[in-house]
Amino acid sequence: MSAKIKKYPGEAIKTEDLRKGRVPVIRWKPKAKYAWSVGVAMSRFLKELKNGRIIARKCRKCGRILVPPRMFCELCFRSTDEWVYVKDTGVVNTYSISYLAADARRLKEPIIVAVIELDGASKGIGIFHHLGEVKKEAVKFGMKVKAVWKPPEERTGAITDIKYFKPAEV
Amino acid sequence: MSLEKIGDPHKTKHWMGHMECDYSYTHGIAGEKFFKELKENARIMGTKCKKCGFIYVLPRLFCERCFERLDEWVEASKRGEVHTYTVAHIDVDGNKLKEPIIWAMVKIDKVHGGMVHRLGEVDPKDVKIGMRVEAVFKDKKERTGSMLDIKYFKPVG
Amino acid sequence: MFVKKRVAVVGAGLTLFRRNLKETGRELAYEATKMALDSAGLNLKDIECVTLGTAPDAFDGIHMKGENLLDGAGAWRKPYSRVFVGGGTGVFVANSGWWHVASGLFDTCLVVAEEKMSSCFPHPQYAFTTIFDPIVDRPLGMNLVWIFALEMHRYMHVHGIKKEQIALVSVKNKRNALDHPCAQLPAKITVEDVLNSEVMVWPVQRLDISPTSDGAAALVLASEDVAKKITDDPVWIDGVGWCIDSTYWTNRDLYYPEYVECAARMAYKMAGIKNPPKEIDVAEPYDPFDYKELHHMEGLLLCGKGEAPKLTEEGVTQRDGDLPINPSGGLLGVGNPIAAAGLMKICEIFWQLRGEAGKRQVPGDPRTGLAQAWGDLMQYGSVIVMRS
Amino acid sequence: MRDVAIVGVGCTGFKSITPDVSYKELMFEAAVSAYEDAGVDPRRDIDSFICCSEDYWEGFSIFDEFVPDQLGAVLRHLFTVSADGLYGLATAYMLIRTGAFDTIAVEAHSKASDILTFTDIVAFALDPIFNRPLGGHPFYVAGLEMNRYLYETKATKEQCAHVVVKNKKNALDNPYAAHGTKITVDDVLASEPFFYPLSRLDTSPLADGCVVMVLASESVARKLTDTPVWVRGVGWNSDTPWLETRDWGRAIHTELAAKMAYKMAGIKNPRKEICLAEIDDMFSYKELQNIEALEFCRRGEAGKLTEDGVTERAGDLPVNPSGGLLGVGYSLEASGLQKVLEVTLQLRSEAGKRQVPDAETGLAQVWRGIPTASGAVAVLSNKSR
Repeated sequence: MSAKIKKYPGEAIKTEDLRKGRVPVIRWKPKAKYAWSVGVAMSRFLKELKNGRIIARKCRKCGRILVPPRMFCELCFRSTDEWVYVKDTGVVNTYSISYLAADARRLKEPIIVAVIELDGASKGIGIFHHLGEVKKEAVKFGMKVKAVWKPPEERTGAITDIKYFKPAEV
Repeated sequence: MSLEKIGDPHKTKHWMGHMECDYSYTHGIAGEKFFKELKENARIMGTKCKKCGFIYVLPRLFCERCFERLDEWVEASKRGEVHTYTVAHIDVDGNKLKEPIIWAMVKIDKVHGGMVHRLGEVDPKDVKIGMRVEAVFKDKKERTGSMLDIKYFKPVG
Repeated sequence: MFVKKRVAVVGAGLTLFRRNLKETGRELAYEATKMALDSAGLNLKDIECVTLGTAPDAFDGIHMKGENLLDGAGAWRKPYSRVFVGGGTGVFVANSGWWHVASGLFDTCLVVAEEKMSSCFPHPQYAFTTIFDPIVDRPLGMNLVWIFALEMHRYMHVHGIKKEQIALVSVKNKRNALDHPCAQLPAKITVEDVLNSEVMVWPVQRLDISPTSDGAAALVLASEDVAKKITDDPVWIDGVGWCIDSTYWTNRDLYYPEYVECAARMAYKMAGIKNPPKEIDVAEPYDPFDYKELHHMEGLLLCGKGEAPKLTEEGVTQRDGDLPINPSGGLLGVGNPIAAAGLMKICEIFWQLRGEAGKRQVPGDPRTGLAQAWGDLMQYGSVIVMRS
Repeated sequence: MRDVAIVGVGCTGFKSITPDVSYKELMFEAAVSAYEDAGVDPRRDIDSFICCSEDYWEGFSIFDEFVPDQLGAVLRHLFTVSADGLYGLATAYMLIRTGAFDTIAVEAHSKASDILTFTDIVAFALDPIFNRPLGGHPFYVAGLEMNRYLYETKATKEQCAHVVVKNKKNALDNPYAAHGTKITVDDVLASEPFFYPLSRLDTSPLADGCVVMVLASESVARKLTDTPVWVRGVGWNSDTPWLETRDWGRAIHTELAAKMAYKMAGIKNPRKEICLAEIDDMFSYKELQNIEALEFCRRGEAGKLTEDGVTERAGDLPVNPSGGLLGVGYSLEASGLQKVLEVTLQLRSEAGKRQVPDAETGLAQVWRGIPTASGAVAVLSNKSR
């Protein structure tokens, strides 16, 4: 059948024609605003970030220490049991070098982002963050890194209270 | 359930955010012709299904009932009757409107369907289901090819 | 697993895939649906129910867009619902069609997928910023390509895979797409072209990525009794599978898609497949990025972990190879209107197993095919196994 | 044919605001109680999980990403149905009927209090080309529908107000309900006109909450519980999404969904065979319109039945004994599942002060809200076939 069909439907238009208003369109920007309840686990996590610390939850059944923290262990399906501080150091599990900003703008100086397995959390438990004070050529898998915090007065209780992770002195 | 809860109301925390992108919707195949006629000639166009005879206003590319492709265009009347109406007293933010808005489903004469639009030049108390109304267009130079090219429907004798 | 009723695909339809199409979403859905009905020789009144797959509302720019699209999907005054598993939706929607019929509730079902990403303007990338956790991810300026680059890099690192090997996928799929009448980015390119293309987020370069697209696809499904009255060449859905991994993507090792394996095992068990590489004749794994084809071949157990690049180098995955992979041209070549792209893969397997794929036909009378899609935060696998 | 039963239910209860928990913690709470009620371990015993949600209710694109962990579904089989939880129940029913699945969990929730711009989001569901550019508060669609319904059936605003009074009163006996209270018909009629003839108190207030249910095939259900509630029929349907060609006076989707569910359940005379019904009442007139669409009476009679007290809890046909959406709260995609929950509790004789005596067969029905013309129906019974 596929071979028998001569013309497939669809009327293509050029992006440039859309940009220049040559194709009639209706424009809209929705108002879609939210104030998400942060909840038990993440409220504490954000509060501790403001204090310059990273906190995790531990499940006593499987023994895992979980960041970001949650009030449930997804593998054992039970409540997690206790709060545990983990270190603000860790190793690079994987990284990428971005020439694209979040809004798809082209960057001259790339942003380096990584998954960082935190010391004190269970094996493989990491968080996402930026790397800084490092040349892109110097980043390596397994590299030791350490959080660079904003000064206490600038912290707001957000993941951005950590500016980035930089190579740790060995 | 969680082994810990938040008991102190000061400790409940919210995180603000949004999902607001810009959108640009093409009129589509049927819509493009409809809006062109509305804008340039102040005509209300519909499409007719050859199979079931249904005349769609607003026009469609296809018959939703029998799935025929609709390529027969017909000009519809500017007049119709109020099939149902409502008087809105609040705006989208829930604030009381100074002037209430009268919304109506207007069944256009001799076709199926019609338009959901505003009524004008009438007091809310005088609106009745079954009332005859007519589309009032903006001036040609103000028309942009949108539903707003019709200002509202007004009563006719 | 005992399944009550065997379910067949009896018709398929597809629109062009393009960066921008003029049709509205429902008009696109109509075009694909109409073609699928026509190809099965059926009318809308022959259809008992409809299932729709479409990815985030933030593309088309309509809240509850399944409701808006329903007339285009042929669902006027019929049982109709929408399933949604991110990028996995295109294959998953056929799985949902399968259970509508396999349950015995319905004898015929339309399966429709639509995406009009171009409504999000100037670029659909903006919509992607809303797929991330607002507390731990969005404040860091998340970009979709960042996280896939993280996954690709991890995969390359664990197995010692080179970019040259991965680029072969892009070269193959874009070339396969030259034979696809709906394709958006068919091209004859070389490995060097891929390696020299603009670096977006290392290791991801411009030619490693599929485009954003508008498009729609549709299938007609029928129960065994009804299918045999409609066609002499039904293609059977013998296995369906789906699986999701944890939301906490930074707590997982991204080098291997365990959730794809879990979904594949579900589908293989249902289809009675014991040795996938031997029993699968043609496969359409999800390839929004070139490395994903390799990643998914491994997750689908079509080869061992880390072995897919070698198979690709050896030409095994070419259309005339032992295990043709993405003979359609895949998302890299045909385009990526998310849910429609996944369903396009099932259309391709349908045509391949009926011997109707024309210039794209893989040789040797393929009897068993597979399609797979991937979605959410690198955590969803959906799989379908089909036989002629 | 393979029978399907509800074997476990869990619910957080409904509240106008839940600032102390995240949506994940809310879902976890309902899931734990549902699995406990069913006596199952989700990590082992549930063959597939179904989550029911729409992205803009949550503030996330692809909300499916954010659900597996708190439901026990990591590296297991889960998917999202973009619809009310009642569609999720129908989907679970189909999956079990295929023979390939024995146990399914269905989840639906509302964290409506997280949404700051609720009406703007409803407006974002209007057709972007033909309806949305006209602006306005989108509930005008309900005003249009109510006016036509009253016109065609000769039902009155007073009769609609009776629905509000009844449902808010019923909710007083429901510990899960957020909006129970004692008011009079005059209170409803005196409330501000929003979209004439629709007034403020004709409209369901929003609520947060989560419902999780476990469904099982007959053989598994009999092992798990002594009080299975059998799903005897499901139906769902849609009229046109176009405002311009839909039937403004009737709920066509309810009529067609009911026909499907009744046929499956073998129900010939709903009024005689169904003991209680949880019916969509997002707006007061919807309850009347849907009672008629469900064939409990002829068109134009539902208002009179309500005035006569037939739909009170002690009446001949109790409608919304839970308090309905007007009394419990409109909980987005959890609305239908809240209705199934009430019917299940009634059929298990666990409805406390709300218990309808000798209830054997019940019905739940839901509408997907403005601007849709879609909805679903389920017929449940505590007697097996």
